Amino acid sequence: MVDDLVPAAAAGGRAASAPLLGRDTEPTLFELSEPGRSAWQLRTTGVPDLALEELVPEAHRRDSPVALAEVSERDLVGHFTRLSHRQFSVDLGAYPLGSCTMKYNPKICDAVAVLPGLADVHPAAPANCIQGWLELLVELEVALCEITGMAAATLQPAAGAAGELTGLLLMRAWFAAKGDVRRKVIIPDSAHGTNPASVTLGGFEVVTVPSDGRGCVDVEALYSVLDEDVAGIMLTNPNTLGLFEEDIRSIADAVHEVGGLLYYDGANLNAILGVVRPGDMGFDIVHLNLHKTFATPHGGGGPGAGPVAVSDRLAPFLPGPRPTRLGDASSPRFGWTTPERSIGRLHSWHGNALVLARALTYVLVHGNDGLRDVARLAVLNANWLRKRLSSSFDAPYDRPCMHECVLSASSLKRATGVKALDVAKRLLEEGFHSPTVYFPLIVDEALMIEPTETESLQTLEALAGALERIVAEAATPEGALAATEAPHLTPVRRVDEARAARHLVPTFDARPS
Amino acid sequence: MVDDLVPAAAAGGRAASAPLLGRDTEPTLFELSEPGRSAWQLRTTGVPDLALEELVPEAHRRDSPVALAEVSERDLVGHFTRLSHRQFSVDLGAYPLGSCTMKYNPKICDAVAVLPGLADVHPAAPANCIQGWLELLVELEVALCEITGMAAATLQPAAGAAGELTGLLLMRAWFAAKGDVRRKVIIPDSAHGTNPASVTLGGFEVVTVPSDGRGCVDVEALYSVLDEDVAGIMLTNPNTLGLFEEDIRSIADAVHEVGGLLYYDGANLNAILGVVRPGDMGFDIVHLNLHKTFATPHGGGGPGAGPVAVSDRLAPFLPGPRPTRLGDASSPRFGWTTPERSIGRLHSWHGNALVLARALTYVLVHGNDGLRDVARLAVLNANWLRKRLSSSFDAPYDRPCMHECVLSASSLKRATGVKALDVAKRLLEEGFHSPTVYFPLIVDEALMIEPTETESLQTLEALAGALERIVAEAATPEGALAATEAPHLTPVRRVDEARAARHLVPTFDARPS
Amino acid sequence: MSGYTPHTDADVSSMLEFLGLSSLDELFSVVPEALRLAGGLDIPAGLPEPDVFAHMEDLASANRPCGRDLVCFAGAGAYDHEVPPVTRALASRSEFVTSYTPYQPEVAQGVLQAVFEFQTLVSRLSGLAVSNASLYDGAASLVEAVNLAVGATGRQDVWVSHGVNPSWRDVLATFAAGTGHRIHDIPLTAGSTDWAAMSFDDSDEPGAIVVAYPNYLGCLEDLGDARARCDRTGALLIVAFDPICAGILRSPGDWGADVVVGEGQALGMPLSFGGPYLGLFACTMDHVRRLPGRLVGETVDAEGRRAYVTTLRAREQDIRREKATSNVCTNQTLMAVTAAIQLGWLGTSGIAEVALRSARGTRYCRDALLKVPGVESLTTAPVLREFSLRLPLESEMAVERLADEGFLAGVALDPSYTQGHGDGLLVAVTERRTRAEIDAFVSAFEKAVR
Amino acid sequence: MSGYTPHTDADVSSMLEFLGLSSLDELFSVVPEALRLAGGLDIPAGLPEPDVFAHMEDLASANRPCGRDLVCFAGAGAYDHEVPPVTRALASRSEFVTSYTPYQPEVAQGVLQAVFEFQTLVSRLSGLAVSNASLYDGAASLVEAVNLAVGATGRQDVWVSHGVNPSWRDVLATFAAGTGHRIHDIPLTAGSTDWAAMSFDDSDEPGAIVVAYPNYLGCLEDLGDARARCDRTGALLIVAFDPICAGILRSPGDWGADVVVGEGQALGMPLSFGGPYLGLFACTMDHVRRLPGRLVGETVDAEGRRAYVTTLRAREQDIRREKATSNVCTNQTLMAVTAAIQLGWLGTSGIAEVALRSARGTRYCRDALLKVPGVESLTTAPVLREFSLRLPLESEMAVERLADEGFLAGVALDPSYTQGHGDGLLVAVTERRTRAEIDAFVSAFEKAVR
Ligand SMILES: Cc1ncc(COP(=O)(O)O)c(C=O)c1O
Ligand SMILES: Cc1ncc(COP(=O)(O)O)c(C=O)c1O
Repeated sequence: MVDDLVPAAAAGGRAASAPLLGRDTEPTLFELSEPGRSAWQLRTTGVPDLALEELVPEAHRRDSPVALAEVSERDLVGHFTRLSHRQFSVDLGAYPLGSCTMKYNPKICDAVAVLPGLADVHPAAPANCIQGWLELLVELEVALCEITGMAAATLQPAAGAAGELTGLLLMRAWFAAKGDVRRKVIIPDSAHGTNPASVTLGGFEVVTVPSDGRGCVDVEALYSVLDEDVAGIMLTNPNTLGLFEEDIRSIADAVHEVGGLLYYDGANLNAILGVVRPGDMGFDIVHLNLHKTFATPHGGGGPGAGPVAVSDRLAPFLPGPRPTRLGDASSPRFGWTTPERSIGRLHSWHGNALVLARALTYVLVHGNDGLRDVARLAVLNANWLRKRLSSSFDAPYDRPCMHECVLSASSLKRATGVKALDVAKRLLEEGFHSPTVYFPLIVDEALMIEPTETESLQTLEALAGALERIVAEAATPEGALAATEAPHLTPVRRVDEARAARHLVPTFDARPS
Repeated sequence: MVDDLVPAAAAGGRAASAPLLGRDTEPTLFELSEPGRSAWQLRTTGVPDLALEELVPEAHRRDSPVALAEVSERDLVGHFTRLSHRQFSVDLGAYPLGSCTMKYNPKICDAVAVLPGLADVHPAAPANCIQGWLELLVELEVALCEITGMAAATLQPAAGAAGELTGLLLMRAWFAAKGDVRRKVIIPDSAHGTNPASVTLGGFEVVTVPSDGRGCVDVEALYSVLDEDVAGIMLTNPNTLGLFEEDIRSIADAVHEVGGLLYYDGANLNAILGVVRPGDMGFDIVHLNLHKTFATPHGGGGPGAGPVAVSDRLAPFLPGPRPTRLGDASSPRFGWTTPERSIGRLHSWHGNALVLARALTYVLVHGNDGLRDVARLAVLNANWLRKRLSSSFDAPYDRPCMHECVLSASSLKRATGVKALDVAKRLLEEGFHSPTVYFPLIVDEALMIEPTETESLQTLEALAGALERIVAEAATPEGALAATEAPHLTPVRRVDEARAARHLVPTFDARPS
Repeated sequence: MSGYTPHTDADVSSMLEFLGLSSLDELFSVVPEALRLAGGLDIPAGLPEPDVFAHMEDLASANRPCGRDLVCFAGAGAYDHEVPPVTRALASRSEFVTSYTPYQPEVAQGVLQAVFEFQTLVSRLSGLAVSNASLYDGAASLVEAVNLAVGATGRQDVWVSHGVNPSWRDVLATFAAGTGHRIHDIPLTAGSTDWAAMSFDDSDEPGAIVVAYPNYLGCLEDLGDARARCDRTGALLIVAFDPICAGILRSPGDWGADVVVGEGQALGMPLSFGGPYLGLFACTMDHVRRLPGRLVGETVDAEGRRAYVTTLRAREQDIRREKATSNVCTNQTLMAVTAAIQLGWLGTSGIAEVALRSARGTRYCRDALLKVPGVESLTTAPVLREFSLRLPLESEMAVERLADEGFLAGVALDPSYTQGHGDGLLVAVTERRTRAEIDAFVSAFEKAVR
Repeated sequence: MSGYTPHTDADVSSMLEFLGLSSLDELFSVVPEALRLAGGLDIPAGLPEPDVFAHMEDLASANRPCGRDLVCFAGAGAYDHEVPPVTRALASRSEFVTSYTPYQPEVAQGVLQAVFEFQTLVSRLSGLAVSNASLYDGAASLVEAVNLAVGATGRQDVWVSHGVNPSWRDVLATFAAGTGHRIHDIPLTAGSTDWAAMSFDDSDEPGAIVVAYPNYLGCLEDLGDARARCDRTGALLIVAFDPICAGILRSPGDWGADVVVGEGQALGMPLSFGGPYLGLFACTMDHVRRLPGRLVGETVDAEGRRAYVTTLRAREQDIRREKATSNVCTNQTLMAVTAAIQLGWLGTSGIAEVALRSARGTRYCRDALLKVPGVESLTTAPVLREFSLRLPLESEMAVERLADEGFLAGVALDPSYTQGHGDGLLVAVTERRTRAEIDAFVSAFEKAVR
């Protein structure tokens, strides 16, 4: 470790790390710590203050306090404010990270999520204390079912991957209920990594089908693996190449033919909101990524919410307890019910409730018209970028895309040595987050660009301009070198990822001293 | 103007200005604007929608819409978030700006200020709808009177300068009521600029008295200008040199002797909280800067609050209406009253109410013990820095200071050409805000350093270290040059202030095209 | 010690040792013993944050805020306009909140640029070339405008329409005690300024004429007449405008105003029990050197990059001292930043829409209330977002009764607006009032005035 | 179009033209006509923000949040601990809220360092060397821990104390349907795990033993016994700990745990109707390559400057696909950042103080409630922040009655904890409960169970 680059690690009030003021390292909370300092303040309770010894038997007591950190509130604020200045975010600029749908997160949702009537409700409060929450969840479920074209949904899964596993467990329960043991689940080679991982955890075997030359599922190859041992298939549509699987109806028919189920990975639902519905395409199970399509912010990697909607026949298997409308329409009451053949509970409580409240807000503000515009403008933006950039990069599948486009830096790399990764790093210092790189795996030197509908034409022009400039610069040796050494202007320069794995330092205490 | 340095002025989503990503210029709202774009959303009311023509006679109607800016909510958020990344603040680091008391602003005060029960109250609501506010204001007034040692206070003045003028109008009214016309108000040469400006607006003439070699009011000079035409004297204590006027009691006696009044400029009250009170020193009128002493944040230059507390004899002249406790102690009611000989109203409503609520919160959290600690630790910090830095800079008044210390870069400038201003600019890129420079005017190349009590010893060490480094570097020609060219790492380099005045561009529309 | 001060006992000891002191008390040895507080302040000991928060919540709950329980029809300078979550979120970013006056422009471009944009927006709304960076509130702006006009004309007589907000006129009177300006009242007739009632001779020619647009009773004044009188006398025309109504009205600048002042609360600030609000101040380029308060200008940095800085500093108190154009130092910058954000959110179409919708609600509500038996209009001129009524009872009584019904009915008018009677009521209707709310209000009103 | 999408009509036209299209619909020409939605979605048209906000406020007001009206004595995995304004303010900074998984570390040092600090704090609290960057919630962490243990030992039989939160055990059972793990219950006796009741033979030796500390009924379990059984059988010891109680309890790592899981809600998250919460997961260095989810490590940048990055990525689904240790992708990073802030605020002394004060309140409340006629304890082991009672009536009935009196009395116990009766109640007392609140609760309780 190069510690002398942290000259003032204990300097609490020094805006050491604010990029506003240079490129110093921000000390950790532990380096800011000073014995005896504190920030906490707790309510005066008047409860008799028995000593610890009277409350906890010796065998269970810690020998010494757990050393967390000892900082003042002032230093705590300085530290985390400075850290926030070392972090790119949607609120700072365009974030065209393919597959992640980094759109603008409306501030109204933040305001909703802190309403005490939502945020301060205990999840185990009795039904008559939570009528508003139950109604909210039912309202969201109804909307999500309409949007996906399904019959019923569970809101419990905390993210997309949890939704996938839920879907696979539903498949499993469905076949088990029929006494039909099936082992295989088909996924295309372009699928997101969570799909195969979920298949394994669902107790199935992955059967991979290749994509064809047009970037869609190779239908012949698919037919060739379909048999009575196939529990189902997991697809995204548009797929991870941003392309619409035109043959989806035939695929659905063929899978249904052998008794299999179709699972829809909803990570790309943004592309088709209000235009076409998974249910109408023939899917039986659908998960939604509310943190993508419905703009509940990603929070640096979470929380999300991954509700799973299903067709009628699978509804009896949904996880419980489910929020349910009871009583008649004129005087609705809400309560919890558990479906007859429920696969069981998926979450400690009822899912990421405040994320769900944000998503409902988003749905209501947009409405049917607004949601359709979301899809249309997301697709418009992606196609505009695709066309504009097709002279700078390879376009492995040269046809209209949906909400994102996958380009390749393959020729660029061959000609100049500048890889997709270098393009990504150079773009960072042009004021944009980079696209997703090296995914999907089937495209060499992939750059997966998802502008989303909340970026303006002006932004797209600036983004395209920056990418074009990077490509143009790469033509000279100095330009190419600059790209491979980029970024230069960020709080840290290119980070040594290999070293992190080789010399693992997962905590401050693991640092070599 | 050097416009080609703003290549992407219309690029909404480009984090162009985020220093995180380099040093580009952030376009103005007007450059982000695109005709037809909008962000607003208003409540559905169901009110009949008459046309403008039916509502406003032609003579009063605008010919064309007022061109503000046309941006999406997303671009609005990007723009102002990026601007916030171009702004130093207390939350980012130490801000030892003398005379300004840039201490940590507790977050609890922000939480109080957004309570709907405070923030959404109409100022003209009838008394029975505002009992909480009235009680709050009375509670604050009582606390401020105790802290200053005075009898009654007005909370209306919106800042310190408004408080000063209020105080001078109180003096005027006091003498007028006695039929005693007096023209002169004495202020020391070290006084803050608002003091003389307020004196003029109060209808008095300024008489300046010099400071003596110890940095205090030259008592002999003061006595020599005291006569029956003197309405009073305005003093800060500790004064703007951070020094305590030890002779304050004699001064008070002398001024009172000629029938004059003593006005206390409370900008430096932080130094003496709970240790000594203006009232006990003999002052008749005191203003407080709640945004300094009581940590209501400065907001980039305001809002503040400048309550004025007075001794008993001046209470009948206070501005009205005043929040007042009515009824008996057992069932208190609150209402408005106007003092008998009130000088009149000072604010459109009742002063900067939410700032006042923050200040009360601060007072209650600290209490008598905490407020005294504020003063003690502020003074401790300032003296520590003073002593530590006295070998690097000139110490024009080499004796213990109170909450701030004034040093001079006079020798440094003579030896190296590096001025106080250069030191200030270099310090910016060391991760600190700079001290106040060139104030008070009586000290050559003044550096006025007020660390405040919320900075830790570690921060003081880092700050002192940075200043010492700057001085040491100045010894070499390259170092001196670097200082005079500083800062290098900030979002913009040294700003051309002269040009701004010479070619005045006070709005976007005034830019030469 | 609180969580805000970081000093550990060890820190304190080591620092005292460095200073050669043995106690914190010794730091104050320069303070004469006799003056020092024995026994500490007579205020309670510090309480932990949660206790204090509970106390503040108690106080808050003893108020009736506008909202669902108390639907707001009050205005008189403080309006219940929409403040969206986005404005609140951006304006509360701590870089804006916890910074000081931008004395070091290199690290204050955020606030400086936001204020520059604010100045541009106010300039466009007011129709005048220059806006400052804010003053305390509308009243303070009026005081400064009068000071400017007196300074520019050398005349201390100022004529102020009775249609200017009465509390602003009170503040003007308070400060005139210091400056010695002579303030004259121009009465209203049926709610409009009675220009003919101005009378002066050569010895007291006006330095300024002040008129509000719309005025306190909501009426649109004849600014043409005001301008003509200024032209005749050499007085400056000071217009107290409303920045929301400016979205559809001809701008004061267009009418020929020399100075425009206004209350900016409606531009994104909650009602806040009256503050912090935002004093707007704009003038023609002729008067820029008399402009009170801070002014941000565009310039360049050492590398030629666009940059912003406070400028024409020689006007200000810290440099010019007793000869400064004003004593203002701390102003309302955060509110100016808030207004810039809110005006960015409203934009060209939004500001017009808010004004239009307010006018529609006002028309709808006024028409209905004027049908209530015993209720009459006090004015004849067109109104926009506010209107005045004569009630068949004490207006304070009406307000209290309607508060019991869940409505803040308006603001009781000073008897000077109703020939000495306390039966005048000023009612405001913003774009936030729904038809259902207005209908319910009208019904409650009928009962309350019966 | 909403204020979130910036496209003007002109933009749309020019973009379509660039693409050679004549309408937005044409963008979807690849979608078979028959599949396309005719007539749009059957959901209402979009509403303006203020209308939607009013609707959400309506829903919120149909709940009874914990606070002044409903004093919280409920726990069962969701606790009413202090969340100070400073934690809320910092955790809601938009850079943390609106960023994605830190795939580009050069512009994500903020989140990465905060998570690195979180990992360190969890490691210190749990007493184990490695913590991941978070999982969905306590239940998810338990599932992953069991998967890890099965993978590490190659044994699919897992013994889980009945003292582990029943909903976590439900979740474990749900997921075991996929993995095929065999989950066995270890019963409680008087609230403590009855280790002697574990019985297995060579064919079903345990891959893991899972125990909670404190357990669901609040009791401190004998982890020494659990560790000894693991030593004998080669099973991994998984401890479900509580991060607040860990402030005073011997750490699970100290007791010999191999994996520690927990629910992190108590570290700065509001009750939130159950989510988003925070799954805590720590293990010994031996198992780091089986760690589920993201892990941040320290490294250097190209100039040797300290930097952070997600590491050991080869474990994760995006690289290892069907062979990944877990399928988790999106986790609960923002909650991890929140917990780092909250733990920074609490610090060494604060975490102990919260735990101690909770224990004091629990003792005081429990002693008083056990004096109420007809109320009995279900447990004998020492308790810390939570305790269980047998009531003389249905516990659901008691909870409803007490809600009417302004108390959320606790959580009704599953009959499996009370020999099939529905009269068990789980009561939690945090450091936020005052003596006055507890006294009032006890009085109300007396009436309610009568
Ligand atoms: C195509 C696809 N499927 C599934 C997922 C997993 O969703 P989550 O991250 O919410 O678990 C993602 C997330 O990036 C994805 O892009
Ligand atoms: C000594 C002194 N007096 C008066 C003032 C004026 O206070 P305000 O800025 O609140 O008007 C200041 C402000 O900087 C000051 O430092």
